[in-house]
Amino acid sequence: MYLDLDEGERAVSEGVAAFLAGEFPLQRLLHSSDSEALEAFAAQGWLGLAVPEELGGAGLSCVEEALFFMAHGREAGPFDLFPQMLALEVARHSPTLVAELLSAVHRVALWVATEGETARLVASAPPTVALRIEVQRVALWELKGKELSERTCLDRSVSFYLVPRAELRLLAEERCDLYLRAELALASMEVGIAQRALEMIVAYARQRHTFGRPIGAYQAVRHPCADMAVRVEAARCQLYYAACALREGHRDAATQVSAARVLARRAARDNTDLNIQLHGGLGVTEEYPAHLLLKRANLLARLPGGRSWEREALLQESA
Amino acid sequence: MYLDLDEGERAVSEGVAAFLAGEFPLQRLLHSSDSEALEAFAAQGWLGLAVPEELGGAGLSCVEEALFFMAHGREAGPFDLFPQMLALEVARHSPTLVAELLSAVHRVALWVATEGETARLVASAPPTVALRIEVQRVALWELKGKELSERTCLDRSVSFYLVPRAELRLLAEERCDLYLRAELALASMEVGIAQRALEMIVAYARQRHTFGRPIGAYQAVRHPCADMAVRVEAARCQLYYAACALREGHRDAATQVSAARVLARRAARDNTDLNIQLHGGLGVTEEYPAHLLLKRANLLARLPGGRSWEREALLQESA
Amino acid sequence: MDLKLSDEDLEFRARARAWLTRHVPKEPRPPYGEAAARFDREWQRKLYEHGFAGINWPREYGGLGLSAIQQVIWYEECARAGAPHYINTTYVGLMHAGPTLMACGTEAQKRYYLPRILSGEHLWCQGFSEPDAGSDLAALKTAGRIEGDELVVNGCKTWTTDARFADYQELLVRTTPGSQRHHGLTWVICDMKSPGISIHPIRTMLGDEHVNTVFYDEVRIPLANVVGEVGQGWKTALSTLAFERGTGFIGDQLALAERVRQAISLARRVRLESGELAIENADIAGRLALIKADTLAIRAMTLHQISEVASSGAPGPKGSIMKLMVTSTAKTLSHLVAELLGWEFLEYDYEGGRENQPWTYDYLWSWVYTIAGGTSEIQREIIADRLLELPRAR
Amino acid sequence: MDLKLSDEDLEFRARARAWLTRHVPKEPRPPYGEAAARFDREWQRKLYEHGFAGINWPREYGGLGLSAIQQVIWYEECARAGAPHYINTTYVGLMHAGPTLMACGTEAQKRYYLPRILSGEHLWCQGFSEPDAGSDLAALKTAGRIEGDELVVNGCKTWTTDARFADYQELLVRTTPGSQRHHGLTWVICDMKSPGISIHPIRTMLGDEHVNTVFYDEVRIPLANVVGEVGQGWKTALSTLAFERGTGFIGDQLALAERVRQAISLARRVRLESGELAIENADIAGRLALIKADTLAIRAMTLHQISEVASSGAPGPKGSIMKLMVTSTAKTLSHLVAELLGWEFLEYDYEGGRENQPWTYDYLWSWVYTIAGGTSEIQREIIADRLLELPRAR
Repeated sequence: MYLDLDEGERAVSEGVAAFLAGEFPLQRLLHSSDSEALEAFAAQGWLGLAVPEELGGAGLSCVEEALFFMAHGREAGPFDLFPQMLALEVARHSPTLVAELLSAVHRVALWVATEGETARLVASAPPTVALRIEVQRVALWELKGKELSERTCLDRSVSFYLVPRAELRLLAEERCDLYLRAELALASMEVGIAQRALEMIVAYARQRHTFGRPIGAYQAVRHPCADMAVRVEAARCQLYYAACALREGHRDAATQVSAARVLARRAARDNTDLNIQLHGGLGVTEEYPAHLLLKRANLLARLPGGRSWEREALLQESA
Repeated sequence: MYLDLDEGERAVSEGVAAFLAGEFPLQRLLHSSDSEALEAFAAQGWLGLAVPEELGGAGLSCVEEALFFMAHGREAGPFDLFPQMLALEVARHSPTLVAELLSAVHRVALWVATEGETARLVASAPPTVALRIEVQRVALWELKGKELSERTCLDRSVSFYLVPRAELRLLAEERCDLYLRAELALASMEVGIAQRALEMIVAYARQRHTFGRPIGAYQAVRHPCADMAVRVEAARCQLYYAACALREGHRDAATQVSAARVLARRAARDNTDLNIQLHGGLGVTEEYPAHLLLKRANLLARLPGGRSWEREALLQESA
Repeated sequence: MDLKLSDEDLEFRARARAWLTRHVPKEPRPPYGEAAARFDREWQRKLYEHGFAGINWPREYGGLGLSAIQQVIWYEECARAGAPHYINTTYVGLMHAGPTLMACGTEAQKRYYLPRILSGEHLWCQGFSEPDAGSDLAALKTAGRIEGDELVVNGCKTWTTDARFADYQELLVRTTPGSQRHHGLTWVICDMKSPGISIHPIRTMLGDEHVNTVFYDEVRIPLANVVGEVGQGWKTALSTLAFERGTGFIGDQLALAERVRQAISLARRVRLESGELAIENADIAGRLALIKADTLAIRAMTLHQISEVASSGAPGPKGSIMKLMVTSTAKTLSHLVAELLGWEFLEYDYEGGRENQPWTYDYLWSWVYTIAGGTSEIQREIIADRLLELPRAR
Repeated sequence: MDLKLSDEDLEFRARARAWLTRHVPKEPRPPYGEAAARFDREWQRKLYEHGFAGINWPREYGGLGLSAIQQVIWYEECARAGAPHYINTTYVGLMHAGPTLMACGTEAQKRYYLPRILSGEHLWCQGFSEPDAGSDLAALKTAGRIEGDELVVNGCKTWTTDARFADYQELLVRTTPGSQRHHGLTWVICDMKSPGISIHPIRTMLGDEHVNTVFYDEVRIPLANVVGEVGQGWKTALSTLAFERGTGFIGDQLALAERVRQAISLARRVRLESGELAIENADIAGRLALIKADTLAIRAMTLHQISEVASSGAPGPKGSIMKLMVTSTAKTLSHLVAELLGWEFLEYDYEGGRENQPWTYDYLWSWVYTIAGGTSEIQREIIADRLLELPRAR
C-alpha cells in the first residue's frame, strides 16, 4: 500500500509534462491548431503507453495512463489523444488496426451524440474512425463516406464533424471495463486542468498589485485559492486511488472511478471559473490563456455522458 | 407605487420592535420560557392587529402583519403568536371565538404533523386549540381531552405536544388565501432572524480583535457579512412586494409570496449559520444568543410544509 | 407601501406598448462593428423623434421629464417587446456622461451635449480604467498637462467599450503632477477624433472586440471641456459611478426576468440524459425556482430603491447589493442553462455574438458581468465599508 | 503506487476484527460527565491489556510499533465494529500530549507518562487557548513566573475539553515577562489537582459541558515538568499542533464513511413530502453522491498522506486541507440528513447527546468542528501561506 508516485511513475509523469511543455504548451491554442498533433505523439511512442509490448506498445497500465492524461490536462493537450489511445484498447484483437492507430494512419474522433440520422463527432482534424463510449460497450466505427460537415466548437482546438449515421460501419467493440478507463482518463485531464488553473492564479496573485499590495495578500483572493487547492488535492488523491483500484481489479473500482470523476469535474469547473474571476479583466481577454482551460473543461464535462451511471455507482448498496 | 414603509407602517414596525426589545428580548430565551407571553401581547392589543375593528381588532392588513412578524423574528419572539394570530383569521365568522382568541382564553398550538394516530403540536405551553395549515384549507381544532404528551424541541422556547388524533374536533375552517398569509408571516419572521444574525456579527466584528486588528477588517469576515446583507435586502424587498401583492389581490400573489418565502428561508438558514461560524468559539456557547436564532430558523424552515407548492407557484407557466 | 400604478402610469404603459409593437425593428441588431453602432444610432434617433428618449431626463434637455416608475415601465415594455437591448453603443452617453453632465456640467455643456446624446447623434465611451488601475481606479496615471487654455494628455486607458465608434469620451486624467490617489484628477470631455489618439481593440474570450485600449500622445483638449473643476475630477467621477451603481442597470435587472421565463420554458421542452423532462427533475426544478425567486426579488429591490430615492434623494451604497444580486443571478442562470442545452451549447461560432447564440454568449458574458464596473470582490468591500460600517484594513 | 496490503496487514486486520467483535462494549457510552470518563478509561485499559493500545507508538513506551497503514486498518475496523468513538476523554493524551512528549520530552518524562496514557490511567487536557487568544494563539497572556525550581502560574485558559476529568494538562504559558507573540513561552505539564486551579464549565449549544474555562491562581508546577526548553514553548507547541493537523484526525476521517453509509441507507427508507423515496429525488441523490465521493476522497487523501510521510518524514501543511475537507463534508452531510429526518430531527432532548440523537448532535457539532482546532478561515490562511506561498498581509 503506497499511494504516491514511485520512481517509474514519476518518470512517465515528468516525461510527458516536459514533452507537452516543449511542443504543445497551453499557449499554443492562442495561435495554432492541434490538427498535426497526433503524428508528433505517435512519433514519440506516447500513443502506445498502455498497449502491450507484443503489439508494439510500452506495456504500462491505467495508472501511468492517468498520470499521462493529468499532465495532458495541465496544457489542455491535443484532444484527439483521448479517443486515439482508448481506441487502441478496443482494437486489441487486430494487430493491423493497432498498428494503424499507433502510427496515426487512422485518426480517431469521439462520437459524442446521435441526433436523428446524424452522428456528432469531435476531433481536431477530419477523422477516419469514430469511437463511441457507452456504459455497456465501447466501439470503433469506420467512416465509409467522406461527407463531413464541420462546425466550430466553443473549445476552438477541436471541431464538430456531423456525418450521416448510415455511413458508419462497426470495426471493433469491447464490453469489459473500458468505460471505466474512459472515465478515468477524463478525470485525469480534469485534475490537470484544475491544477493548472490554480497555478495560474497563484502566479498572478503574487505579482499583480492593487491598492498598494499584491492581490495574493487579500483574503478575497487567498481563501478561494485555498479552496481551489483543496479541490485539486481531493480529486488527485481519489484519482490515484481509483487508478490503482481499476488496475488491481477491486470490486469497488466502478465506485472509486465514479468518485474520482465527480470530484475532478467539480474541481475543473470551479477552479477554471475562479481562475478567470480572480484575474479580473485580464482573465476574460482572448490573449490570456485562462479561458482556454474553462472551455476545455466545458467540453470534457459533457463526456462520455454517463452522469446517472456515476450516481448509481456511488449510491449502490454495497459501495 | 411606493415600496417602502410609510409613516403608519413605520409606527407599527417601531412599536412592536420597542415592545419586544423591552419585554421579550432575544436574550430572554437564555433563562426563561415564553409560556406567559401570549397574555402580555393580548393585553397590549397586538393579537388583533389584523382583526377588523368591528370584531375588536385594529383593522390593519397583511402588510402591517408582515412588519409585525419581521420585528418578532428579530427577537425570536414568542412562537405562539403565529398560530394565535392566524387562528383569528379562521375564526372570523364566530365573534365569540374571536374574543376568546383575542384575550388568550383559548391558546392555539400549531398542528405540524400527523404520525399514525397521533397529532404533533408545537406551542410554548399546553394549548386548548390547534391550528392546521394546509394549502387547500386552514382549520382550527379543539382539543377535547387533556391527554398531552410533552417532548422537548431543539428550539427550547417551545415543546412538542403529542395528542391522539381522535381527540381533536373541528371548530372552524377557511379555504381562501390564508395559506398565503401563513407563508407570508413565516417569511417575515425569517427575514427578521436573518437581519438579526447580520446585526449580531457586525457588532461583534467591530469590537473583537485577533492578530492585532478587529476581525471586521478581514475580508474573511467582511465578505460573508456583505453576502448576508445581500440576502437580507433581497428577502426583505421581496417580502414587501409580496405583502402588497397579497393585500391588493394581484393575480401573481401566490408566486410573489412563494418567492418571498424561499428567499427568506435561505437568508435565515445561511445567515444564522455564518453568524455562528464567524463568531468562532463564542458562537457555539449556550450563553451567547447566536444559537437561538439558528434553532428558531430550523423550526420555522419546516413550516407549514408546502415546499413543492412553493416550487410550483414559482415555475408555473403564467408566473 | 403599495403597488398601485397611477392613471398616468397606466396610460404611459399602454402608449409605450402600442408604439413598441409597431416600431421594434424586425431585423436583428448586427453583433459587432460599425453596423452595430449605426443600428444603435438609428434606434435611438427613432426613440427621440417619437418622444421615447430620456424618459426621466428633464424636459429642458430634451427628455420627457417622467417619473422613475415610468422609466421602469418603459424597460419592462422594451423587454416584453424584444426591443433592442439598451446596453449598446449609446449606453455610456445615456447612462454615464448624460447624468454626469446634468450633475456637474456647465450650462453650455448641458445645452450642447445632452440633446445630441438623446438623439443618437453623439456616441460616448468611458476613459477611467488603466492597465494598472482597474479595481483601484485612484491609482490612475494618465497625465493632463495644462498649457494655456488646453489640456495636453499623454497615457493610456483600457477596457474602453466601443471606443472606435464613439464621438466623445469621459476621460479622467491626473492634472496635478505628483498628486496621489484621488487628489489632482480632472474629468474632461475628449473628442475621439482628436489627433494623437490611437485605439487598439482587445479581443475577449467571447470572440468580440467591444473593448479597447486607447493611447494618448499629446492629445490637446480645450479646458472648456472640463466637467466640474480642474483637480476635482474624483468628485465628478463619483457622481458618474454613483449613477451606474445606483439605477444605471435597471433595464438589465428587469430584462433578466424575461431570460428566466425563457429558461423555464426551455426546461419544459428539453429532456435530460435520463429521458425525463428537465422541469421534472427535482434538482433542476429547485435551482430554477430559486433563480425565479431571485429575479422577482431583483424587481422588488429595483422598486424599493426607486421609492427610497424618491423619499431620500440619493441611491446610497445599495447599488452594490444590486450589482451582486444581478450578476450572480445571471451567472447562475446561464450556467444552469448550459447544462440543459447539451451540444447545442458548445456549438459556438465566435462570429454570431449574443443575437445568434444568446445562451452561450450569456454564459461567457457572466464573467465579464461579475468583473466589469467593479468586481464582485470590490462590491463586497463597498458594502462592508459603507453599508455595514465595518472597520477597514486598507 | 498500489493498494496492496501485506500479509502482516491482512493478518492484523483479521485479528483486530475478531477481537473487536468480542470486546466492543454492548452498553452505550454515557454521554457526559464522570461516568463517560470512567467508561473511556476502562475501554482504554482493555485495549492496553489486550495489546491494541498505541498501534503505531514505539514499543519502548508501551506501544505496538506497527505501521501507519495498520493504524488506518485499526480505525476502519473500529468504525465497522461500532467501537467507542476514539475522540473522547483519552484523546488529548493519546493524540496531543503523547506525541509531543515523544518528540520533545525528557527520557524520564517519556518513561513515566507515556505508558500511563496508553493504559488509560492518566487522562489529559489541553491548555493553549485563552479568551483573547483563540485563532491568534501567540497572543496568549497566562503568565508563568520562575521561583527557584518552580513555575508559578497565574491566568486563564479556555475551551479546555474535559478539564474536570483530566489528571494532567499540556499548558502553554508566557514565562518571559513582556515577551511578544511566540517568544518567551513555555510548554509545561500541569497536574490538574494542583492547588489554585479552578474549573468553570462552559455549556455549549449542544447542551453539553465538555469544555471549560480554567483559572490559575498561584499554581506551582515543578520546573522538571517543562517539556522542551523554558522560553521555547512555541517550538514544542508546534509539534503538538503539527500532529493534530497531520494525522491526529485519521480516525474521524475514516469514521465519516460509516456515517455516509448510514445516511444513504436512511435515504432509501424515508419519504419526502412529495411521497417519493428520498433516494429517488434527483436533488437529494445528487448531493448524497457528492458527499460519498468526498468521503472516498478523504480516505484516499489519508492514505496518500501516510505514503508521503513514509517517504518524506513530515506531514506538512496538507493537514489543513484535510481539516477543511473533513469538517465541510461532515457539515454538508449532517445538514442534508437534517432535511431528511423531519420532526424527528427537531426532537432533541439536550440530555442524550451523541449516543441518543446522533444526527441532531452531529448537526450542531458541525459548527464546533469547523471552529475548534483552528477555524476554517485559519486553515485557509495556513494553506495560502505555507502550501501556495502567497504573499502575507499580516
